[in-house]
Amino acid sequence: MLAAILSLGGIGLIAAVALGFAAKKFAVEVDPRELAALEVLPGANCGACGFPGCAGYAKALLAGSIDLNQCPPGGADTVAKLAHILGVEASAATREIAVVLCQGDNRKAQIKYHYLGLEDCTAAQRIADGPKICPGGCVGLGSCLRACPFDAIEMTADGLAVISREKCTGCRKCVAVCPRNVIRMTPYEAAVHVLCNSHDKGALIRKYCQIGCIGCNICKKTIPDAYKIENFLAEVVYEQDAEAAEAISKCPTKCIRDFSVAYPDGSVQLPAGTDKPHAA
Amino acid sequence: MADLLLILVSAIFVNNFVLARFLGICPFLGVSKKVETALGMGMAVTFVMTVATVVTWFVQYFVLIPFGIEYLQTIAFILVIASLVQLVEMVVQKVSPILYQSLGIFLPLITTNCAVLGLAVLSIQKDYTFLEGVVFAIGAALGFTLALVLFAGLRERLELCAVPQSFRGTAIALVTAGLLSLAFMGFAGLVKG
Amino acid sequence: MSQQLYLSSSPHIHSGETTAKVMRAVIYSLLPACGVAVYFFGPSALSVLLIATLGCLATEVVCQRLMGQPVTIADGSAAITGILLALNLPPSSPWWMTLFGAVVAIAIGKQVYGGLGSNPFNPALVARVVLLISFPVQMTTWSAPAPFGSGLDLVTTATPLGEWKNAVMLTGQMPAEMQGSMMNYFLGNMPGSIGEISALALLLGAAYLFYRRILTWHIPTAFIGTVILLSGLFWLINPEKYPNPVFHMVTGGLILGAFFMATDMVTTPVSTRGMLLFGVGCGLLTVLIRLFGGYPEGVSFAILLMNAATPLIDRYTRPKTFGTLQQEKVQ
Amino acid sequence: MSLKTFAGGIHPPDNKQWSSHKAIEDCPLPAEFIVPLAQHIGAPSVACVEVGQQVSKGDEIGSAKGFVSVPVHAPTSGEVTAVENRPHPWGTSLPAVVIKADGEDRWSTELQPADPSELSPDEIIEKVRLAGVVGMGGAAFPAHVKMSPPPEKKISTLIFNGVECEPYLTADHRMMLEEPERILQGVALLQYVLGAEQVVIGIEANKPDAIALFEKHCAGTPVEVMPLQVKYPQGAEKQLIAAVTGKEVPSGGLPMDIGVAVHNVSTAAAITDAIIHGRPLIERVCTVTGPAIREPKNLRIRIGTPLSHLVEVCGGLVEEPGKIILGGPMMGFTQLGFDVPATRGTSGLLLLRAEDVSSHPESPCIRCARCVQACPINLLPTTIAAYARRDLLAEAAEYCAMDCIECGSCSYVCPSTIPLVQAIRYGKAAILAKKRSTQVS
Repeated sequence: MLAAILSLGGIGLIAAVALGFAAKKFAVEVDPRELAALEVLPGANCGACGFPGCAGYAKALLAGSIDLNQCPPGGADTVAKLAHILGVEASAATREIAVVLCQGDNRKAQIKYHYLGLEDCTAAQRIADGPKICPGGCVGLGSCLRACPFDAIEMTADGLAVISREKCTGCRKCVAVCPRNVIRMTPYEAAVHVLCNSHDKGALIRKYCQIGCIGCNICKKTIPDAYKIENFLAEVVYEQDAEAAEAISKCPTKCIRDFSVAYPDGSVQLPAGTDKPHAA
Repeated sequence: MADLLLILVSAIFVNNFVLARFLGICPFLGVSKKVETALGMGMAVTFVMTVATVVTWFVQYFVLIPFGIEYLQTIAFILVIASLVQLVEMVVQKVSPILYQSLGIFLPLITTNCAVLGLAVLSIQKDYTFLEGVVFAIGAALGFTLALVLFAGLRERLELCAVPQSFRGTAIALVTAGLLSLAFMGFAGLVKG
Repeated sequence: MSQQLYLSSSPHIHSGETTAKVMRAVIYSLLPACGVAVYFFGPSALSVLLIATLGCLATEVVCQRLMGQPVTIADGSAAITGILLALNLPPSSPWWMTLFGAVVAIAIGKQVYGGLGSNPFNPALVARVVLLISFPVQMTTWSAPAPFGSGLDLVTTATPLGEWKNAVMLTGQMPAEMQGSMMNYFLGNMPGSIGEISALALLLGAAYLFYRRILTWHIPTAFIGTVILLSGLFWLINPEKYPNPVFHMVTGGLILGAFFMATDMVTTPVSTRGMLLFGVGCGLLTVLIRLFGGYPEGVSFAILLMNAATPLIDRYTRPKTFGTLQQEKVQ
Repeated sequence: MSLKTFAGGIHPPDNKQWSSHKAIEDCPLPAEFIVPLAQHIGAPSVACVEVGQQVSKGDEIGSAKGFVSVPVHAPTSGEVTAVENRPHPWGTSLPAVVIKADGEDRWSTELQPADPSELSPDEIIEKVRLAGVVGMGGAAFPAHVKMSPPPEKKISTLIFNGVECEPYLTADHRMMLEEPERILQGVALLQYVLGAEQVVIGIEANKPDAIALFEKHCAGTPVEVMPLQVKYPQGAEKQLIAAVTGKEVPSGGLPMDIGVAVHNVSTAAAITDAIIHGRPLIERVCTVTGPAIREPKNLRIRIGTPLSHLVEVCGGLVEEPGKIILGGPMMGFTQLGFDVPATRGTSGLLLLRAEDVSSHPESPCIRCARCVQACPINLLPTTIAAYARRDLLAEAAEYCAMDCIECGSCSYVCPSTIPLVQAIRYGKAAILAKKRSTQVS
């Protein structure tokens, strides 16, 4: 018995001394705040912050000089926690989501040629500015879908990207990858959007797209505060969009949509889970 | 000499620790995403295994047996191995931060790794001499590294494959590990014992 | 006009070779071996061939349906897996074992990885090895050939390699007298798996693939060359115990393996050096397992093991990019 | 004796029989010319004429901007009717000068022939630059840049590219047959300027008549005619150098790094015009061919001629084309219509029928390694493409994506019809963009 205790204790003692020595000799300093920051980050490593993964972001935060709200997937919650860890005031981050400002799928928008080749919007865009006549519309080859780390984007059967309001975390990966700048960041609260991205004149748009904005000004006349028209393209003014939905029925080309209600005519199929009204 | 060679070949191929004895599956699955990392892990394991076998051999024959406390083998070995790995971890963190980062949490995992403990215990069970024990340890570690690197290569390739959503990650890794182990069955009977 | 205009990135012309054409050519090349098998083993070989092929096709359809993918059995790859699997089975294989093998080959060997082009291991060999380990009795029950019209029944016997291995295990010596002659082995008149028996028929098929430029010489040459060299070496050392290289060539699955299994493009290296290395590795492992291992035949295991090493081989045998050789010399 | 060539490459059917026997015809002038200001690699030129201005043939209408740039000249006499964005062969709308021909086709009086023996190399280079001479093989790299290597890079070997490895095209072939003197005068000028000891004209063995003719002309001169094995892409600069000298241009380097310069035979002819006749580059030979054109021809065209005019001159269309390709089928660019003009790089106009367009759907890579064997740069095209498509740019770069010359051999042989070149091109663009953005930040 005694031998057992002694020998085990002896081994333990030797090990302890060796470890203690090594802990001193090979000590590496790690800022505890960095580990804490890494813990509160979502760990999706999506890169939306612009740093290589969450660990990179945590390191950058510690180094200072960047804002705390660079992590869209984490949202306000994470910002608050990070602020607590780093001991600074949190700047409020409002939830933003990405919206595809186009409804011109293969049935509604005309093409100028048949594209053969890589299933990638950027690659197609390099060939005579993309197969669709419309210079601003969704190319429809799904680059955003492949870029989305959260599975929030679907392509409709007719080749149009649609982003789920609920799944989108606002990481902006799709915005970065879209060659036509047709995906925009919008406040989550704003559900009404003008779904067109072509600045062409109305007469021209009518030739190639059944559902593009022709810049007719009717929406602005109906609710002057909520809309602005620039270069023949209407846009929702997101700070003053409370009554924007009232113009929907007036739009002659049906290019204004309210994502908080289901599509009555089913003209655009939304991914499951997106067509239910959000808490308004 | 021939005996030593047989022990070596047997430990690398025929009784490969991962693919035939199914020891050390955790690091096998965890640290096999990149060939470089797998190699680093293999080195770490080789080092730990060899040193662990040496130390446990001494502990067994100079402490446990003389004092008649062989029944404490498991706990004594774990103690020794655990402190050893801690030591390795600290050294690696200091000497090569990059290797430390890529091995990540798996270094501490070797601490209580069944492969290392299993090796130490097997070596004693087989009544290996000191030299045989060391060769056995090196063979086992090389076998582990071989399996790990082969597997990492396969997984790197799988990254570029259209693996169905439901099988991505660990699922397909386990299927692949199974098939790899199946292929290693071909070595059966190569060396008796 | 613009409605029919195509635009694309260059190049705008194509060789016209398609995956389906390649696969079809491989199927044609396997037909002589199938024919010889049916001649020597009769209806049992035919039924194994049919069950394996249809089983693979059906499994592919089911898997792709389940995963909601387009069904691609028309590309012929599943049929090839089926035929190759059948060629690797004994003619006396029970129907359920063949079917099980077909399901394993396609479901676990291929579709789990994402279908054509993604599987790291040769699906037919995966199935063969699974069967060999799961049903050792059925998988090692061999029949002596009973050529069509000879009136003979199929009689259970051992393969030449098995015969040799048993003798060596028992006596440490070559059996005094092997049952068959080299010529019979070459033509296919010997017990063995359905496809491995006739080296002649297999070589015929391989010649067609060479002609179609679907096979390159690298892997088969390196594979068979290594086997001949290594087995020759052992034979020279001890001809009493080890059989001569020609015996190694014409018995067992070496020809089938070297020309049709080890050359499966999906699971082998892409560079020339890689292919040579792959072939040499296959040859080494085959001889190692045949002469010293527990199994009489090592071709399938050798190829599977080298399949596993393929990504590493690819990685370390990358061709030198144009214009980088001289730079290294300068440095 | 087997002929020299390079490693890798492919053997597509050459389809030159459509036009190789047709003598070069002068293309009648169209009523309107659209002369793009960006016709060469490097900075585009800037318009120096105004709407309404009268110009003579050979007048400068766009001036060079920077060293890697050349001026653009009026292809005929007439009135400038517009300076605006017009559809360009590169696929978008780019600035162009539109000239309404007055039918007189009168040369500018400022152009003077010169005696080359009185000119110094630097004067010749300057004249070549002012004449707007660019590489006529298709890449359109300004010739004067290639003629003025830095002093420490001595050019010892000068190679002339008479390979014309692109299927269908026969413009260079006809030039060599019909105007050997014009080419050889340029060859002599370039040799004089660069001071090269060895001069080689590489011609593929499928043009035996051109080889025989040049051997006759070059007998007794230092110029060596080298027949080469028929293989695509032998006309690519690095491959031609490898075929002729056996040397490899270093990865990321230029031919001058190993003391070699390569010029197209048509470029040599253009240099002859510029120096001896004092004429700027306003015309070139272009092959109009393909199954959809009624009468394939080799035409001497003015730069800025709309494609629709070329189609008309060649008897119109047999049927609506499925693909309109400027350049050869391996590296040419598809066009949206016939309203774009021919530029200095337009070596051919190829019209394919819809049924000739290979539109086989892509299937998974079966790792058959044909692309690896075909790649003249020894790359693993399938691996690079796979990485590029997944935006794994670091890996793609590690597999030498930037060394790809986009010759199209891999896509041509791929049995899975994977758009390998397009994927690699996409990856290259992404790698460059990333490099730029990290340099900025």
